[in-house]
Amino acid sequence: MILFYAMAIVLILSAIFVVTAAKPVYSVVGLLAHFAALAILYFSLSAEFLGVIQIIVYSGAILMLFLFVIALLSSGVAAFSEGPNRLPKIAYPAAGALAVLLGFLVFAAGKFHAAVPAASKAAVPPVGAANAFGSVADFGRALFTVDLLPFEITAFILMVAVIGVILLAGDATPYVPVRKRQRIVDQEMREAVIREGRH
Amino acid sequence: MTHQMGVTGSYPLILAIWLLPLAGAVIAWAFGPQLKRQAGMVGSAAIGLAFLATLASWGAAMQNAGGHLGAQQPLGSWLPGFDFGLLLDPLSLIWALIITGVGFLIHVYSIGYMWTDKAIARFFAYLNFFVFAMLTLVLSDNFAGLLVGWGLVGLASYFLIGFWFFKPTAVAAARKAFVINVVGDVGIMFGIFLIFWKIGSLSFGDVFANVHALDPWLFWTCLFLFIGAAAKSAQLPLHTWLADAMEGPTPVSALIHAATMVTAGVYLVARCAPLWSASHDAQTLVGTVGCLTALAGAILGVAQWDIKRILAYSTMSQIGYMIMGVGVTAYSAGVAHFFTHAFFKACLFLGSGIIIHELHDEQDIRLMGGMQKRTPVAFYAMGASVLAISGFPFFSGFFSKDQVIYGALEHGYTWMWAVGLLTAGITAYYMFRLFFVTFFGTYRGELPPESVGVPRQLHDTQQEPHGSNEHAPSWLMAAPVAILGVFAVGAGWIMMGTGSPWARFFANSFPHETLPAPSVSELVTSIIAVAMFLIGALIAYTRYGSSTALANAPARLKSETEKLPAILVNLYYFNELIGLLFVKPAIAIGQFFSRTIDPHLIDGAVRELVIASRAVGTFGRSLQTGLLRGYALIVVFGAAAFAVYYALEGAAR
Amino acid sequence: MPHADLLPVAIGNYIGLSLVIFCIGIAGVLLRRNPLIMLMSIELMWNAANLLFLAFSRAWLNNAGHIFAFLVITVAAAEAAIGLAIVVIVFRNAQNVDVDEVALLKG
Amino acid sequence: MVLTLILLPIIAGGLLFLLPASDRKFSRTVGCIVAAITFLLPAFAPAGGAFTARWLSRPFTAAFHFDWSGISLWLVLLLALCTFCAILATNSRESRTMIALLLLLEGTMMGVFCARDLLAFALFWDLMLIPPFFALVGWGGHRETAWRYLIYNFSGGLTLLLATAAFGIIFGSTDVIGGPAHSLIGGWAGWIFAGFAFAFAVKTPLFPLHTWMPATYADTPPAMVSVVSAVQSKAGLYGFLVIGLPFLNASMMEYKWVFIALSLASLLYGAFAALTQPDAKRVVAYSSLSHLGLIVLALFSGSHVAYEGALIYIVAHGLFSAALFLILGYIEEREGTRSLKRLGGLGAWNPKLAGAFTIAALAALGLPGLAGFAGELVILAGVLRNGLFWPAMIALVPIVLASAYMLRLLQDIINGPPAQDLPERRDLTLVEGLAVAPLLLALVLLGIDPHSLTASIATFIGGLR
Amino acid sequence: MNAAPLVNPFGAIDWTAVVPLFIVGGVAVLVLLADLLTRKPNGSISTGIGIIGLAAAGIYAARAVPFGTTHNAFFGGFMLGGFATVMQEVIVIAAIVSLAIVRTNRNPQRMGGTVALLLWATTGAMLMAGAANLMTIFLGLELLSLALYCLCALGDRASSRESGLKYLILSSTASGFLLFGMALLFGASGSITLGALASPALAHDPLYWLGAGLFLIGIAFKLSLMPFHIWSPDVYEGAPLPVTAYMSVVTKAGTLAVLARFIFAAYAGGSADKLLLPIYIIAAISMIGGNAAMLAQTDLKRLLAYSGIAQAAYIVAALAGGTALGVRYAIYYLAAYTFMNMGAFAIAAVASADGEEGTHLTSYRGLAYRRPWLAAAMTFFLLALAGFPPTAGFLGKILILSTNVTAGYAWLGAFLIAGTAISLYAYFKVVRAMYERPAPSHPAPPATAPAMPLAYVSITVCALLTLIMTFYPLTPSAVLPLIK
Repeated sequence: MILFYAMAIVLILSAIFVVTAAKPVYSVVGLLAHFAALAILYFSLSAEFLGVIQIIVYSGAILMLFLFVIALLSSGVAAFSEGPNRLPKIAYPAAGALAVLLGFLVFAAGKFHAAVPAASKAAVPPVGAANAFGSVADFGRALFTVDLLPFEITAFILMVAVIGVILLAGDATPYVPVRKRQRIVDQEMREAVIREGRH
Repeated sequence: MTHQMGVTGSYPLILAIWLLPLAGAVIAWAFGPQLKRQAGMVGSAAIGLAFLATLASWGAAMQNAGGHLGAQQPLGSWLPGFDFGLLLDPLSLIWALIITGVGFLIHVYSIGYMWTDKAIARFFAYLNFFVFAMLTLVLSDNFAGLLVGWGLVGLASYFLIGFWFFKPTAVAAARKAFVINVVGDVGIMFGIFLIFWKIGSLSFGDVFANVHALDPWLFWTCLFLFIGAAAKSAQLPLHTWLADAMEGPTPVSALIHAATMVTAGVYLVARCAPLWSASHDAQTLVGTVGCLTALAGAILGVAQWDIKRILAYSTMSQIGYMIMGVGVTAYSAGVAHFFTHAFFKACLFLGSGIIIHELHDEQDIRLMGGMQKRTPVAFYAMGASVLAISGFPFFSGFFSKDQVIYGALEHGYTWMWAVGLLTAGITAYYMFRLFFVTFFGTYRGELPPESVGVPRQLHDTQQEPHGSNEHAPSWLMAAPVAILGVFAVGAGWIMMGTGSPWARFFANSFPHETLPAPSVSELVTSIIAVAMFLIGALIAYTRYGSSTALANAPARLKSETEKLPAILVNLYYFNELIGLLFVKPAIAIGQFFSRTIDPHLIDGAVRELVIASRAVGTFGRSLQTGLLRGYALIVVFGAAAFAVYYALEGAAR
Repeated sequence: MPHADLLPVAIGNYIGLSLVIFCIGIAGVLLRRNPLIMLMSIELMWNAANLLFLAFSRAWLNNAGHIFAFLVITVAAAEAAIGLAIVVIVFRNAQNVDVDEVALLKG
Repeated sequence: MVLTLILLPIIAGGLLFLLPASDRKFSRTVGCIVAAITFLLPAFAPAGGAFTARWLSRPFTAAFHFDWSGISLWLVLLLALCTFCAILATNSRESRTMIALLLLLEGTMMGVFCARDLLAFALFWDLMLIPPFFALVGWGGHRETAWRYLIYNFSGGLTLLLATAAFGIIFGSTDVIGGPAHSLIGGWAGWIFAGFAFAFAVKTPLFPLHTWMPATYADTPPAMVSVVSAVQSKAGLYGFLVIGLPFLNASMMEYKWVFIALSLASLLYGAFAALTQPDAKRVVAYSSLSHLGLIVLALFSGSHVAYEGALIYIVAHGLFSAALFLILGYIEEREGTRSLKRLGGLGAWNPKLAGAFTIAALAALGLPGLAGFAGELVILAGVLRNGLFWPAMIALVPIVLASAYMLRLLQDIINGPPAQDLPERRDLTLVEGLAVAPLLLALVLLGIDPHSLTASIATFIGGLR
Repeated sequence: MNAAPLVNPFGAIDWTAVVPLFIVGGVAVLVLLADLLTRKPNGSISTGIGIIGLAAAGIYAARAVPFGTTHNAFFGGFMLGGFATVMQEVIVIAAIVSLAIVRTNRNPQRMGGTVALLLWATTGAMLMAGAANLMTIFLGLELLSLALYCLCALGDRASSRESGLKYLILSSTASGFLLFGMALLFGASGSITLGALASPALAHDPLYWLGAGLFLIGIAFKLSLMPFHIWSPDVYEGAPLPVTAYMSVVTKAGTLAVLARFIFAAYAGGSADKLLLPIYIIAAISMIGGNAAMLAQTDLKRLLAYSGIAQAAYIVAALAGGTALGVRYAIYYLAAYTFMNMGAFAIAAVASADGEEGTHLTSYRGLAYRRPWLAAAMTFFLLALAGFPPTAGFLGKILILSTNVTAGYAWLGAFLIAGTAISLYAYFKVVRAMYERPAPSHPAPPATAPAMPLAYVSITVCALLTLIMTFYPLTPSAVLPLIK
């Protein structure tokens, strides 16, 4: 219980840190903390396998990927800084929408206690046993029987990721700087409008 | 009496009467370019043959088999209730005789009158077509057919008034005549609808046998029918077109706007005698209108200078008499006046046509004078006709007019009797005025028009356009005038006395009433009428005919022109009133509709819809800022809305 | 509630926690202009869902939630790879790594 | 056989596009032959021959069911005749395209008038909008007008679609036109009626949905507009007649005062507006609004006599408006203007043109002896006979106005002194004359004897009760 | 369930059900191999193999499961029979046409990978068509989406990458909602099968409502119903033309299958009318808004994006009420939409000048005079989209309207009518541009016609089918026996 609340605080604070960090590298660090705390919560929910996966895949692989990209983009001539804010006022409506969203979600979720019927407590295998709920064996059996098809599909997904990234990375044509390009487009649009005769 | 119309069975000769003029019209129209002047012969021949056929049908029209009067020829049906047919009974016979007989004379006259006009074939096509239409009107045995004829004569009149269609005044006059006549058509139409609604049939026989089925709409039926009659017969307040109609060639004025078409209203009321006899209100209405028209027309006749317009107002006035006669149910008197009027008025018009011809299309009597020597035929014929119309004893008009005036008294309308007598005096005055100014004195045509009071512009527009100075054989025009003059003198003799041929002729046609003898006898009426005639003629003589008057005629005419009361010069402001009440509002409404409501209100509303849709589109476009966060924000907004709905709905369960 | 005793705390806490994290993730997507941080915020959102899956899985004693979370992680990895690749090709030569600079397409 | 009527013009029209655009003679010959066939077929076999093919069995029964017997026959004949005349009168730079469009229009409208199934009816209803649209876009680029025409009418087509769907669901079948009458009642009937009525009212048009019409009639090339105004505008009235009366009679009678009021508004509105238009074609356009309002009045009067009059007037109006627009087309082609202020005195040099114009205009103003009069008279007699005193009374006013605006049109163009600044042109050629002659002849014949028309509708009316 | 006995685990798996998926996925690998093995990269080989593979999968799918029988594979994770097969066919056809209109000579060296990605995307969409539990739904959706992110970003132009980025971020966010919703649904029902959602007890559970709401946000996003449509115009414009064409149909088809299943589950559980009301409302908004937004567009792809928004909303309207006939007509309209939309895109592909995607409306000006048949076909497709007869769009609208009337959603029908009226203007804007004579001062773009025989075949087939479907309504029961 204390664990949950502690982790909850960590999770929220780290999430806020991720979102508010000045530099992406800090965000990655925040995210790392977030994932670690999550993994701990997963363990407490008797999802040992998922906890491990969370650390390995998320923290180990995905976050590394982020770091690589940060390094890639900030290296060389390009300065890693932000340009002019074109939606400076977005914070207010965004905050409003978020408040509404969160408020009503929590409001509805708050009614949940009384709503869900109690399930049977029978046949609960002991936590920690080899065959127990959330164990690798339990997980694996489900993955290769009931949920075999989703598992197979992940193969395609990963293949898409691989081939897609290869193709994308192989694309060497430079991206024309936005503002310069913008002028050209604006010019074209104006001409088009004139030709159209304003309809 | 029973109201069965026509002896059952068919009488094909009516078809000949009816269709011969149409054939003439078609031939003249189709072969106009080839026929040229021969079209006049063809047209006259067609009418002449029709006249002969009418004469030959006399017996059939007079036959009376068990209450069925006249001869009948069915024609076919549109749908139940709309059955067509022709009927020749005494009433239609008398009209058909005038139409074809007087029509024939006018046709012959026209050959001479239109001799030099390039479009003479077209003229005869129209003229024959008119006769056909008029015969349709009077020969029809039902209201629908009558209405067809009613419309067609209006059309023919329109064509003939606008015959010189390059004259803007003629075009305008034609349009005016047609539109006012359509007002009348619509009135008749509505009367017909009422009849059809209440009786379910339109044939005269069925309707007159069930007059009481029309209650309580009987008066309204009569009223609507009379609107048609008033428009066609130029009764107040629908009279304004008649004077303008003088823009047409003079024979047209004689045939259509004097002898026949304008008397269609008289025919209608006479034909619907069973309706009028059953409705006292309708009698009062029609009698009053006729009486007032007679007076108003006569007064206007006093103030005119155009020879044809004087005759036009005279026609209006005389038709007022006829309408008054038939209106007060003195049917045979009204018809009698139609009969005599056809002769003397046609004669007057044709005579004036000779003068106009002689003077190369001059119509203003102030610019005439001394025509006695130049056009002797016209002088004598018109002289006889003037006497006839003024009610000189034993000329035709004397008999018929007295019958009408006395008829009003007989049916209890004393004031109409008085007004009728007064009008008789005025008639004598203006007719003799015309006569003296035109024929006596010296010719004033060489004087500058201003010196006799003729405004220059007016003068230029009022001429009839003829081509060259080439003249037709003079007998072509003289003979018809002379014949008509003879009839103008003698046509009334058949009406002399109580058991006259005229009375016997209509013995079975009209509802009979036994009336108490009025306080003033017929003889006294006649004497008063003659006195009125003498007074009127005397005043005219002292003003225009005496040697002192003739001596300084131009100056007199000029000063008189200037002194004419404005209300008479402007024809009681009727044209202005109609313009103000109907024409201008209609145009204003039309412009308001098409310039304001259509583009701004209705299209405006639709355009607002289009603009609104476009605004939605543009709004959507403005949301597409291209900025990723903006898009995300919109998605989140949507999500928030969803969350609100689902949270509330879910929590409510 | 199902198996309240199996959970360290009441299930509502998990729901609330994940909702908060989820919304923080949304806020990140909305407010940050750095595409990398946006991607990370999306990861936050997905992980919030994952947490919920696992909590419910435990509550219902149904390991379908585990499988689901596992697949989500897999997909997230693929998505991150592709996302980062696209970010790289978009911003490789750009002055600023900033999504506000990317607005060729609009209207 | 009935398919010939629909498909032959469509196929022929499509094939004409294969010809070079400069072609004139061949396409006109083909067009005339096709139109003549479509006229002669029903003329010589008035009993018709039904064609049926299954279409839908769910959610309601629908079939491709076509037939030309009954009332359809008259509209089919009118359409074929008007198309024939319009094709004969076509003589512009792009004759080939115009004739092809005319044939397409004919085929699609044949579909509307021959359809015995509501769905097929709706299908062709939308389809017939396209040829005029292209005619508007292609000739002089009257974009705004083209849009307005399309948007208004297509909106009508859509509500027609919705109503058809609802009708099919409620009734179980849409294969009903010409079948036994069965008046829908209940909550849906009103909505279904509203859908149909909106479509028909736009098409007719009825005030206040008419604003597409003056511009469309003014801007569409004369050959096309003669068919559009003469026949296409009748589609709505035909719809009221064959769909409204037998199947939605209850609703029609329920809302009859709304439509009577609207029809009277149309009558007066069109007449007043026509009085002041400076453009000759617009005068005729507004007069159409007025005239067609009369037919709507007849259809909602509930009087069988008025229905008979309505059919007479439908055909009559088709004939004289086709003739008027063709003749105005000739005049515009000759003088290059339609302005009543500029035109004048044509009668002096073009007597044949003037004669034809006069007959057509007189028919339009309801001259006794011509077909328009027969329609007017019978309609109003029927309307009053059903006790609608004031509507009949008010409907008389436009008749007077009609004479005023029609004479204005006629006289301003053919009478008066010849306009000095306009060229003198030749009179009607033989072909041009032949193009209007059948219309005028039919006007006269129907005016004298509309009995065959009333006989055919009498059987239809007999089936109503 | 956790203690499910391990008796013959593969018995209930039934591989035959997913053979079409694996054919498509496998052919993608084949394409990569072929691309690798050919010395000089040639796009035609890749597209050729892809089309053949898709056709094979399509034919197999049609023959595998007798129509009308519900075929349950992978423990309720994947369902065949019913509309799933038809949806798969639609997806396959759309994919084939998309491949047919690929300009193969543009980027030959990347063609193999592109085709493979497109095939995998198709796999994902086909999976969605049959997906019957939340997991397969999610995976199908993500497989489709991930491949599409790449495909979008793979275009030649700068805007392609931008579109890829926007699509990725927004779609992932939406997936977050979807996922969260799924988690809540799982929490409410204790199961990830859609069938479990049909329990009436759930109707009283706020968690279920919340989950359904968030789930539907994700669905609405993929269907691009307003206001969740915001991504699609930009992405459609930026993506390469064949990909846009593909997205416009396949994404919608797959998502609609999911939505249909969800709607059926919801109606089985009761109180679905209220549950789904927001979807119907945003469908109504989309009908008006999507069509109105078309008015302001000058780019054909953007215009068709908005058109797709409205068209998808029409199909949702057909599903409203959850009647069996409604699904039937939704499928009918989807098929019709596929043909008309793919036809329009195919024409855009053919008409655009070489090297530049001429999708701006100005480049269509005077097309009727340069390529009359192409313009005529385009007119036909646009008329079909507007619902003009004699096209499948017309009949489809009738059927949807009648469904609405039957199901008590006549107000949706009214919106449909209003939206269609607006759309007419927009579609005819294109038509008008094509039939306007080009201004002499503005020379027509060079009419280079690269050899794209397959595209022409596609146009012809689409046009014919759009026409024929008017007269012979192709319902699944009518078509599938023909293939067998």
